[in-house]
Amino acid sequence: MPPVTLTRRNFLKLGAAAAALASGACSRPREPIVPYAHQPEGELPGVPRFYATAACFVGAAEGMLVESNTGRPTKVEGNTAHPGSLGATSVHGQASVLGLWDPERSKAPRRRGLPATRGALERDIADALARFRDSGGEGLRLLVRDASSPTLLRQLDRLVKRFPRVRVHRWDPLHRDRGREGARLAFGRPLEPLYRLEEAGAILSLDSRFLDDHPYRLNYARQFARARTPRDGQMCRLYALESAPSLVGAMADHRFAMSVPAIEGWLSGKNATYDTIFKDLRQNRGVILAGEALSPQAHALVHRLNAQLGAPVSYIEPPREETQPLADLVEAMRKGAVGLLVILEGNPAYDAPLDLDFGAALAQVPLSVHLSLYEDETSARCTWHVPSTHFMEHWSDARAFDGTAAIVQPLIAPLYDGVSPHELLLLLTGEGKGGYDLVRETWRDTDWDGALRTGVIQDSAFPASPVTPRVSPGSIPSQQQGWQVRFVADEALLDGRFANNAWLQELPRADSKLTWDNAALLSPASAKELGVANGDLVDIAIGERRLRAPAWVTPAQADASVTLPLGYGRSRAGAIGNGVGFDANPLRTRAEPWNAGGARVTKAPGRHEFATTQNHARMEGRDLARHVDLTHMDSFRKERPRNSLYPGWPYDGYRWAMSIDLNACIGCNACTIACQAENNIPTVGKDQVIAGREMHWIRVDRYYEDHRTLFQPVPCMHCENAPCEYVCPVEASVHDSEGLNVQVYNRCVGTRFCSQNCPYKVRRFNFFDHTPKDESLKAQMNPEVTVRMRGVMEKCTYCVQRITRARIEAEKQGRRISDGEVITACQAACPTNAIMFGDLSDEKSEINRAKRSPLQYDLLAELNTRPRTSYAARIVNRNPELKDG
Amino acid sequence: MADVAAPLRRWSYGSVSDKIADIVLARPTHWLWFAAFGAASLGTVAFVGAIGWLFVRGIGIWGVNIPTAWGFAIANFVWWIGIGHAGTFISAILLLLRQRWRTSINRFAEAMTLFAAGIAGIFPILHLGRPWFFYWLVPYPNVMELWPQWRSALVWDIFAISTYLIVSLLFWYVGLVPDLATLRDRAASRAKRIVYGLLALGWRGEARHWARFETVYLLLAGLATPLVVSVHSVVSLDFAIDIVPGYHSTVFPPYFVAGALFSGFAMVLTLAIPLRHFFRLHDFITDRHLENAAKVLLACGWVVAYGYFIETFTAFYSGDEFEIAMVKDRLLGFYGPVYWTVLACNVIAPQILWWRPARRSAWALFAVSLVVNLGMWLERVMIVVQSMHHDFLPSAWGNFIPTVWDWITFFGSIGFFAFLFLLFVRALPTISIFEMRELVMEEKKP
Amino acid sequence: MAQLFDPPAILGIKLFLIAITLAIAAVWVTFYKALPAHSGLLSPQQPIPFSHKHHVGDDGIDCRYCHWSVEKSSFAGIPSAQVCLTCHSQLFSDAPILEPLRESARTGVPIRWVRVHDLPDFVFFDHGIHLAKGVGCVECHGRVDRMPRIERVASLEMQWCLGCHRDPAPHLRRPQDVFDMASQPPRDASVRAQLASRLLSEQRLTDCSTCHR
Amino acid sequence: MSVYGIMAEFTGAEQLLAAARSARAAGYGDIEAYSPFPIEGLAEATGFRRNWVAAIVLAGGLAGGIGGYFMQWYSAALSYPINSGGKPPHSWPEFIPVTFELTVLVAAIAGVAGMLALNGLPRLYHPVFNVREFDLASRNRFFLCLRHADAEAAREFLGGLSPLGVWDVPA
Repeated sequence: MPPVTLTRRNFLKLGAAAAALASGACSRPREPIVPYAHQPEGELPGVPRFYATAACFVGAAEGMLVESNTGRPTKVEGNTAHPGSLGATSVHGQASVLGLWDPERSKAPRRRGLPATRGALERDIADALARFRDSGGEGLRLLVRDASSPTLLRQLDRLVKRFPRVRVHRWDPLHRDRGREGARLAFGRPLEPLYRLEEAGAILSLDSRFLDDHPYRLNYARQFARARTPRDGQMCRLYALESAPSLVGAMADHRFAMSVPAIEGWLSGKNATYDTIFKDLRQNRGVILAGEALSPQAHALVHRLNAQLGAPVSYIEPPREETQPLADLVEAMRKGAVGLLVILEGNPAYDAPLDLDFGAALAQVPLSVHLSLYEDETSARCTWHVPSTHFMEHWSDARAFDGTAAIVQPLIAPLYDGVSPHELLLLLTGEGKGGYDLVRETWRDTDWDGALRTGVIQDSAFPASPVTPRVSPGSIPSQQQGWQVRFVADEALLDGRFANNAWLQELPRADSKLTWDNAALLSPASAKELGVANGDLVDIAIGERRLRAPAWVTPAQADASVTLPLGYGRSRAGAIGNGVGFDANPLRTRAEPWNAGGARVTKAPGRHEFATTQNHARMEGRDLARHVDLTHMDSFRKERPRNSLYPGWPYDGYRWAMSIDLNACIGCNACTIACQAENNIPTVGKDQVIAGREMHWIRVDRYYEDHRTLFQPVPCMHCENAPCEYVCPVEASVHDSEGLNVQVYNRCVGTRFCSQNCPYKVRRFNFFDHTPKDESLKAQMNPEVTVRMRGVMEKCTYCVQRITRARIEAEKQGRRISDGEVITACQAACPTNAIMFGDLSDEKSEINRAKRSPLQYDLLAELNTRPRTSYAARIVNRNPELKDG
Repeated sequence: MADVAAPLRRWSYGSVSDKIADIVLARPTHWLWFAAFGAASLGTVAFVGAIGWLFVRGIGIWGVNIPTAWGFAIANFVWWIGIGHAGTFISAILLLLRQRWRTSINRFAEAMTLFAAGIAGIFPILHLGRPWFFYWLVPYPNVMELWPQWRSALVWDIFAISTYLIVSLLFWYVGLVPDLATLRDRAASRAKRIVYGLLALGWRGEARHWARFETVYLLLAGLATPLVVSVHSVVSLDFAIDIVPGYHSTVFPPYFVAGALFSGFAMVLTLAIPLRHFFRLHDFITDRHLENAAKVLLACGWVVAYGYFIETFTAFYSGDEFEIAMVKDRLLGFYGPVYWTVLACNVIAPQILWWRPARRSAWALFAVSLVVNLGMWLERVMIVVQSMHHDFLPSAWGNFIPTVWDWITFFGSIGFFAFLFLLFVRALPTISIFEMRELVMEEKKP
Repeated sequence: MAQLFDPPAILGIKLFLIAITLAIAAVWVTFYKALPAHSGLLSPQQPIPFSHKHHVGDDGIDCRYCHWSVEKSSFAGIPSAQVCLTCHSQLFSDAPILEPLRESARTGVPIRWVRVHDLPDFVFFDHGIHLAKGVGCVECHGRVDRMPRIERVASLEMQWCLGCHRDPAPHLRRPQDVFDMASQPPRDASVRAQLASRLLSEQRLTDCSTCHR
Repeated sequence: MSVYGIMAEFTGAEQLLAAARSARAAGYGDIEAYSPFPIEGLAEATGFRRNWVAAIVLAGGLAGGIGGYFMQWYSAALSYPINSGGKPPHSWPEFIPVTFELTVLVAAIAGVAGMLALNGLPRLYHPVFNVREFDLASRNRFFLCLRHADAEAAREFLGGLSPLGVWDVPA
């Protein structure tokens, strides 16, 4: 056969092939630099600026400093000077910045659902007003959610002057009318009790949620933590009687899960427990707090008991507000007596009491205007929807619970074509001013610049009035017995106003660790009785009103009673909030806003899949979240660090470390969401949470042990012998010279070996691409932190960006970073200062003081990972004379 | 024991050469081969498809999560690499031990090793969050001035696996060269002659060449012997150097190597039995061969059983609360059924091989081998997943539920393996021809 | 049996193998050349043909006049249209090449300069600290005062950064020299040591967390 | 025409071995024997002395092992020492696996490369292939080739060994 020979053509073919291989190359896209056309005064690109402002979430103002990066509000911090914050923030404060950037906010006015101009709105209102002029405003009605803004009150006065017969109504689904009514019974005036928990030697909480959703929660939390720090063997003791799981109950030394009638019964009826507890209260300067679910009479009784105890409480008098209840409004609407209804925020069509049927009545109103951030259920039923500006976009003012006023100042021009409540009111009062002028005018004779700088207006708190309660408040009305239905504001979504906030939706609820859902909470005994388990559906019926909801079993719930969190089952909240959970309002009436008796609860067919971030509630006898009796603190055992085969690594610079005080932690989740905001942590959605892929860098573990609920925040431990590091094949997880366990995202290839070998399972992995796609959401990102791509591991960094900023500033001035100069996001947000962070190499530092505490311990110390993050055990202060609870 | 090569007395140099060479060169292909090849091709397509989707969407399409961040990918990797071991064991260790019966099965066993190890090598890369950066695990001078982190067992893996692949390939290819020369000289079509001619490197069987050839062949066997032990030991270190109960165990290296041989020999039988059936190789792969393999299988089975026992025992003996909790969960927890299936497949089923007729019945062996393959895969899954889902902090506990993509990837990899093996059967001599000639000569000796 | 391959065929095979090798090398080189550090676009066209040579070299304007935040911030600062117009409302006030500038000032629409020194988003560089420690502008940006059109002189690759972070001493200038284009790092070893003594440890300077977060 | 050598064909290994021995005894210096499988002692019979393969493998192994350990030490302790899990930069116990693997790898590659090199392979063109019957060398025939010998005498000599045939191998 002829042998293979090389021809010229074959050879050229080969050459061509080679050339083809040689082609093809890639490069990063080129970015432009965009300078300012007109440089803003004092703006320094790359250096964040902080502006003091305030916002109301639970009926009173929470002061805050908002971080702005080249004009973009990106992060909320607390305001130390503000009594409603004391430097801390609530989960809602933290999440509000995401609300600002929510791409689903309403963007333009709508008339009967169709896009319209503000001019048209002004014409419509002007025409209506023309009709009212001679009737003195007959048929002109206002509906407001909360009227704590002095400027708003001032405007309302003006309005009344202009239209004497105008009526202003108020509806807040989280109202505190029963407390007010109780005060009126006791003192003849609607006073507000201002407790000085710090001074209390013992606290009896009667279903009061003073750490959960009380207007003064951050302040109370701080005071409570102080009262709970042992001083010469003494510390405040907490008794909690509660009808629904709450942070208060979780912190209690003696906790009794009782339905509301049971609590009121307990309060009037004398029994052994009652006597023992009151003995303690009398001896140790005790104080009693009553919750909104209790009847006014019970509140009045509590006021009297406090007076008898000489409890540390003073009473303040808020300015009398000239508002009428929602019921009168609805009646007028039905009669067709309302010509123009202006609704300033709130969502009554969704959350007004069922028996009022607000939605139907609204149809009777010829011209209705609804101002709100979102085009929601109420907007859909009104003639006009007007987009409201976010509180970071407008001028206003607000009062803290104690009356201290603060200026709400904008950080950014309105993103969309919205107006503030004040600006909308201007259309009625007919003043030609802007929001700024209005507010400025309200505080004419105060140090305006100082107010803006400090975030508070000096000496604006309500004066405390010395009062003594009347003798007989009248007996407590007996309530319907049988199954009780308890309504509570959801700790994350409140009344539903945060339904479209992904951070809050995915925030694990303190007790249930549920995300993206509310649930009908049942006690284990009741669940057994009904034969339901987590996720089974139950039918709840009160008279003709009925509701089907998935059940969740928690030991913190009272027997024969079901708790229904409000704020869910929204139909027009937005893509994130729509259809999440169930709406409990259909069971809620005017008469029984918080607790309804005589309910029927039965098992229903079908199941619901919950997304919880913690599948196992018990510690299995492991020494994880440790606690010790106040009387046996010296018996606390500590693990000594063991020796290692290798010599230890020398650290001769800063040595960063963290200490978490389980005795102070109330499990409020502020740290979790503050971290999320600071570190560009994505939300992953319900299905991914179910798959076990949530991203929170600091999670709050919750364990049940006998009668106790234990919280344990778990961030990265920054172990000196980090198991995650030596298994990483590419040096993406390594230690830096200051002892930080750093994750180098751009080096990570995603073997997930580190997470496999992390005994604390604090590492989080980007199983999918979670980077923000929407320009608006991109604007919220913290420019100091890398946005992680798909396939990369991430975790707590001790806020390395903050450490770096402090180090650079210190190095520029040729000094060391001083103690307290670096504050991590979680630490800053914590209302109880449970989180301590600092430099171990500085002998006098706070962190060293904390680490010297005899109650300090390392988590899983026997593994000898030498964590830089350590814990201080929780202290339990049980009443020796009280066996149960 | 009767000589395994006895039937060879019927054969001559020429006939034996023709018989084996013709499987490749002449013999018309059996329709079953096409059927099998079609199925295997489908599997391959599925495999490639699943990988494509994985690269588009990310690791999230699998069931992995926190805490169980490793799932099928790693289990498949360990399983495949284990299967590879039998090939090297047969060709290297049995060669050193002068086991003549190895001669007729080492060639395809080595091929099996190559394909299995090759497929195993794919999984760690698929399993990366950012697979396009896999080369960062390899040391090379770069503008970041960074190197692999030598303390990581994954880097050890990279070196172990690639060394294993390369050495196995060399061993296999060196053994092939003389046979390629045979094919070159016997092929009818010119194309075939050229291809085999190139591969044969101009081998002409000169005496000095043979001498050097034999030396290097023997030395390669000597090198492959510690290598094969080291590879699965290193793989086991992926787990053993961790601190997580269920991973952190000193028994792992020997236990993994035994498990590897166990699954490997099972796979050898799974392949050998149909092979000799369809290509009428009963004179070369005799019942004695099968019986010996069966005995090895039984022995390995017992070592593995010992592994299971000692693991459980040490857990309780150590008194470590986490170890004990892990074992309890393994026996009675969410993944309990997996554990009991593993015991049934790997400990109970092989016991039938104590019975001689079972060892000599091809179909019984075939069945047992399949069961053991399944059992060993489940064992890998159990170790990788179950140890993780309940570790130190109960708050972090969770379950791994495989998704459809996990399954497609796994079965796809099997399809791809079959695809490669079927091609090999048709392209290269499945039995070492020159070594068979040696046997024939020895048999002819008076 | 006849020869299967004759010498020319064997030559062909050898040539083919060589061709393959060359092809691979070619691919590698083109890829390497395409890396940002080596790509040809070191000195791109800008919307306005701004000359640092003229402004810095000839007019002797201080860096900080335009890049005003360079000492205080991580970002050096790019002058706003107004800053340019402080002079150019008098000088060349009607030069056509400055039209984009005037338009920007008029309309408030910023000029989009092409970024020449572009670090990846996962690298966090701070101008302020480098200046404070004596790393002069020239060190990274080269003799800007000789550049009619701004160009990149450093690769900005990690190894380039490390080169200095591992051995900073030879790259440090006296505080008063950092903005001086012509200045040189002091020769005197003791001065060098004194400058270097103000730095953190090499360990710290080469920590991953120094530049990546 | 010039000849590469004179070649004789045999049917069995024994004959070839015998033939080789007698050829050597007859004083032929340059003998080549071809067989379809390795035959004990044949190489020596054709005057094969030193077998370097083992030495090459050893050298490769040493190079791989030492080089491997050095690479790890250099990169981890010298080039960029990084604190990984608190272990010292030069944590030798963890350098052992890679060192071992590289020892084996380089040894194996060196061995095979060495074998091919010493055998002068690959060599696709070789004069012996010019002999038509030679293709049976890879099946069942055994060949002996005498080189650089007086052609006439060689034919004579080989013919005396009762081969199947004797051929000239054209260069």
